[in-house]
Amino acid sequence: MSPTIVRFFPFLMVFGLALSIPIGMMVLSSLLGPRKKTPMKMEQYECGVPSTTDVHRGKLSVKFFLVAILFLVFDIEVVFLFPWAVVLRPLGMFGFIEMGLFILVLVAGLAYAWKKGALEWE
Amino acid sequence: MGIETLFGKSWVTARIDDIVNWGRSNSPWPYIFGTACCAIEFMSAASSHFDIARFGAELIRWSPRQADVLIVAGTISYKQAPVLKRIYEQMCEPKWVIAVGACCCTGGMYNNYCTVQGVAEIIPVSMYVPGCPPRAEAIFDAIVKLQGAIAKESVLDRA
Amino acid sequence: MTNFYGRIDWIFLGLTTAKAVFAWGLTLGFILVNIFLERKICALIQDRVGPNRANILGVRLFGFVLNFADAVKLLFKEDITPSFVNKTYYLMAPPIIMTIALMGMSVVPFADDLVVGSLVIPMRVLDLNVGFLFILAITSLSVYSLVIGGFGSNSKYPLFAAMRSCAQMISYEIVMGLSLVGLVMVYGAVHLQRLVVAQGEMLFGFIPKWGVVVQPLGCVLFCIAALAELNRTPFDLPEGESEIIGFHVEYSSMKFALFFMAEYANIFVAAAIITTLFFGGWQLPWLSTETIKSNAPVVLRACAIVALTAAAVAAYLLHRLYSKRRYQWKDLREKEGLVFYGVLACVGVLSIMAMLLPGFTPLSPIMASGLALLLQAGIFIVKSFIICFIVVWIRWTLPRLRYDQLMALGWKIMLPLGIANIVVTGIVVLLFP
Amino acid sequence: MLTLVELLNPLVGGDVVSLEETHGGVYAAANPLKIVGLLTQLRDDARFSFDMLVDIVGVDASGLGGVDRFQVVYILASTAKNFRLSVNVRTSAEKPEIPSVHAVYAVADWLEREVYDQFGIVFIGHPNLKRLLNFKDFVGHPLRKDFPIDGRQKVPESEDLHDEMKVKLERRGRAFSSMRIGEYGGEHGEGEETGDDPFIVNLGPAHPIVHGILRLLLAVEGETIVAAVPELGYLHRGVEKSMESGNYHQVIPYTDRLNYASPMMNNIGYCKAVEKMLGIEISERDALLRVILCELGRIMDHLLCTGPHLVDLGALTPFWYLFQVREKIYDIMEKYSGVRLTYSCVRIGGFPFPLYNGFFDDVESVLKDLMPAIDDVRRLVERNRIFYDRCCKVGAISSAEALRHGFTGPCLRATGYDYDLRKNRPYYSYDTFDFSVVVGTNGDTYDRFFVRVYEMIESAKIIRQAIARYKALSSEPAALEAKKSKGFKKVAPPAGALYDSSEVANGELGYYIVSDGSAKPYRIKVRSPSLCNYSAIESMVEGAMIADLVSIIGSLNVIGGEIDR
Repeated sequence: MSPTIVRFFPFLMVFGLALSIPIGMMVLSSLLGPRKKTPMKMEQYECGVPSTTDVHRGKLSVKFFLVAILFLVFDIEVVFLFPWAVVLRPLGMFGFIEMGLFILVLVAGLAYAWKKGALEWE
Repeated sequence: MGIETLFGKSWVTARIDDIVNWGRSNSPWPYIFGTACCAIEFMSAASSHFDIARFGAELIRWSPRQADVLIVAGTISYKQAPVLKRIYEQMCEPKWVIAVGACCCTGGMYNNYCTVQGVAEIIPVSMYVPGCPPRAEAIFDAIVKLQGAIAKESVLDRA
Repeated sequence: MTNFYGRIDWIFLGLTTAKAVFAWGLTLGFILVNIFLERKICALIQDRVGPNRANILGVRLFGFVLNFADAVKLLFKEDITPSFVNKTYYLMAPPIIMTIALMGMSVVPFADDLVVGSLVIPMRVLDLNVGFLFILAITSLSVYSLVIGGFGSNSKYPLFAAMRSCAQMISYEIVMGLSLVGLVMVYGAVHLQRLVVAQGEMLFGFIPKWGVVVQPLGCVLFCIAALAELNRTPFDLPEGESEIIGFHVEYSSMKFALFFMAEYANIFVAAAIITTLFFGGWQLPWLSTETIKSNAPVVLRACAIVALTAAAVAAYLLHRLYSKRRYQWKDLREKEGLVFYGVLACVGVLSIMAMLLPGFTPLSPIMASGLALLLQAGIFIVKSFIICFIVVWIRWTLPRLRYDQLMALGWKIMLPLGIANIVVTGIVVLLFP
Repeated sequence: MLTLVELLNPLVGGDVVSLEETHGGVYAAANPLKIVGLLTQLRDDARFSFDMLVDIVGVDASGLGGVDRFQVVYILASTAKNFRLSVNVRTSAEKPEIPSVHAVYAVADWLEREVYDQFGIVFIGHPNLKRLLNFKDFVGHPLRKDFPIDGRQKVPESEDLHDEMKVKLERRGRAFSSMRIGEYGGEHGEGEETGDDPFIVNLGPAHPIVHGILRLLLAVEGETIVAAVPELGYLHRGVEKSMESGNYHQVIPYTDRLNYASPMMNNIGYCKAVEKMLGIEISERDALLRVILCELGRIMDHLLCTGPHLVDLGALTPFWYLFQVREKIYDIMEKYSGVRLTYSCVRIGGFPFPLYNGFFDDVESVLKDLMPAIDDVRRLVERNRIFYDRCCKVGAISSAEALRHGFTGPCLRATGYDYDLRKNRPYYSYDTFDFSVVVGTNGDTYDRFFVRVYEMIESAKIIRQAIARYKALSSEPAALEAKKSKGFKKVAPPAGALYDSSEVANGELGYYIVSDGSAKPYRIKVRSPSLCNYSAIESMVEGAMIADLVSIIGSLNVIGGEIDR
């Protein structure tokens, strides 16, 4: 076995165990209990009225792409911040000012997005 | 049909029945199909004064897939009937129906062109609660009686 | 610290499994506790009695037994997979969220390392040196479950919920990350155990250097973001019952139960993480592991006295409760008190024995370590429990936010605050090293 | 100042055919073809300024004699001048057609649809003349006298409402694809591109916020509602048809179940109308008792509105606090009438039973409990930022718009318009009580909520005063005026028609009663405040978010029994 696998073996084992618990529950419940399929039971629930238009017709936007892109930008910022935060003290003021510039750029980005109305959800 | 019915009519099935029925009778999650005055009395039943939570029925599910007991509280008009039918059909087994109130049981005082004369026309009813509207205690009585009825069921019945 | 990573060490794997059983047993147990809390606290707040009928041979445990009834019922409920769903996604969603809850709990240290001879056993299931980042990574996965479940259901209300939850959870993910940067700056570590050890130090000699003390704003931001990630009121939009009924509308039986359980498991996991990061984890304030070990007899006696007093108070309260009862059920429930009194009597006897033990025999180092372990795990559970309590309390107090308000809170208030927190923390850390 | 009759006299011979004043009300007959012009004139002429259409009543007059079979009565109110006027037009059985007045009064849209549904009278020019209460494929018109009361018709499936939605979306320049499930292959939207069609989602009737009786088909974009199509009638119980089958006293139980949140106010409103028709003056003691019951009912109703409104917003706990007070009122009423909810405890001419000993003490204790409950709830929500954000500027409506939609009661007063029948058209000497009319400023959900909260406090004030006056009356126990008269079955008002209204918790509850002189009511039309308040729902929710819809419906206090009857 390659050393990487060995190294992560405990993790994989724990993950496998963790996955087996819910899957085991689902399998158990699918074996137990009564079964009675009726055509109406197999229809979508929409407040007791037959669902007439298709789910995938029409637009359901929550400005989703904007949110996703903003998320990417800022989440990556967070990722960059963590290593810096660990070595904040050794790096000292120099590191702080460097990172301050980085944060400043991102804050400017946030301000821009805000101004442009990317943060309006009305 | 689940594997719990494999044992047929035997001692094992009887013990499984005990456990399953204990679970089912103690946690009857209701779906409230409340339309009229009886729904207000159902609110009373849920209020602090009476507290339906005591019977394990506080967790009102608004999705029929997760509910066990369909509580039909209030007048059902012919316009409403297909909706009720659909909700009932979409509930997962095992399911029970409590018809609360005179209108729901028999049409009550609305013996006219638009009111269903008893929901039994549309869906099977397990418990009838008379009254216009029935008191909260009467609703509890129906729940307790239903629990008793559930305790007498067998997993074979619903296979 | 002993490094186990060279080869597959079966003792190590066995220990890992044992710890996993403990940590997950705790998580699963806390699902029951949290549901019980939810029911009882709401009953308390709303002047109600709460569930009190379900019983096993008359024992009701104040309604706790109802959880088992629910579990049995859900297990034996018809399990449908509607024909209109996208089966892969639909079936994938429930296990994901539960697995994530369990994995999240796997890196949280629940006690100080146990030293047995030359062997150092870390008291967490997985000893990751980036535990911190692992938590952020694994919790951010739970959005997949909601989105896949909602989208795969091919039904309108779940689709709504999926969209809502996706936007909500990724937005608060950022705040969650940002609020922790300050913490890392202060302690200079991302290793959870080292974070907790660092929190055992004292500020000015008498204030425990807990995360909440050095990072109050970070703590508040993290807790709010955690609530949002948990989808709890006031952020319960994905399952806002009165609006869109929830992302799990089309799920029944155990599949629904897994969502339901995962919600409560996640509350505990979040509480454990908040405890670890901001409330000193397993640290007893002013009592380090060394102090406990060197004064083991005193600590043991003190614990025994506390347990004895608690048992006595509990017995008195129970007595008052039962003597007030006016109704006669004429069934086994009448005898319920005996069970409680029995348990309390056992606790009393055990604590008296514990009190007398140091008189007969000196405590060995292993026993002292064990005592420290028990005490620390206990305090960890108590801290987590209190946070669970608060989370449940909030639910019965606050209304729900609207979608746009939720996003505005995340992006326009909490994100700038999080950044400001980092800058201020950086300055303070550098100026006052 | 000239009276209404004097003002209207010049119009007689023109649009107005005749004019009479009976039972203290002004009743005019008009030419059906000129009704639009007449109503426009009455609305716009500053001398009349009839700014509100209270109700449109259809009557099948085939049993009353006369040439034309159908009557349609427009009941108008001038809130500024405090006038009331009923305009009666007739139309023949062969060609029952009347021009639509929906352009004059917005509320006429639904009211005309109801008349069309129940009587088959066609309103020419109505944009959407569909059935309102009965289902689409219903055959016949139930309130016609020749329709059998048990003419039941089954309905196989709920209507899809696509026709209305299509029109609405097209009016906004949006496309509506009525593509049904399974009409195109695959799960992932193969088939033609849809562009930016809004998402169609159905809300109700089996949905927690719509109380089981309303249905809305929504077109949404993200969370924002582009268009909404409401559908009513899921609780249509044929009350008005059933009312015609009994005698006047047998109507009382039906009134209980109109607004089941505050039944006694409906009882009292009905009895008041019949008494007015009979010319009966009830004793002062009974009047005071009715005031007490009315205000108790108002408290009950507002408790039931505010609590569930908060539940809909996600704040679950206040409901339980408020319901405890309601439970106490139940107890009192149960002691008095023997029933917890549907009391029927009022009779034409008085009351059926004497008060029990200690009634006033019980009422006083309820009032004592009310204030802490209200305070608890106010502490939880009044300065709660989330509640404020969820409610403020949500579902706001201006006074003018509210009047066009026939808003009354708390919903109208929340817009800042001071109109309360208890003050403006006092009955039971309400004008002598010291209480203030609570008004809001913005007409939004927040105002509607707090108008209700503060009205409870005002009601408590009125009850205290009424109790003091009642006790100051002679010490003998309450007399049974109605029983003494032994007139239970002989109630037979003189032939004619009358509209009488009272201020109930939701607004103006009116009864239009037509009598043919027999002991059975010929026609009773209930003017339901909820229907008119709900009629503005489309314009209120469009542009709002789904979460706002929850808040709006909760604050309008839509009672199904009253809307659908």
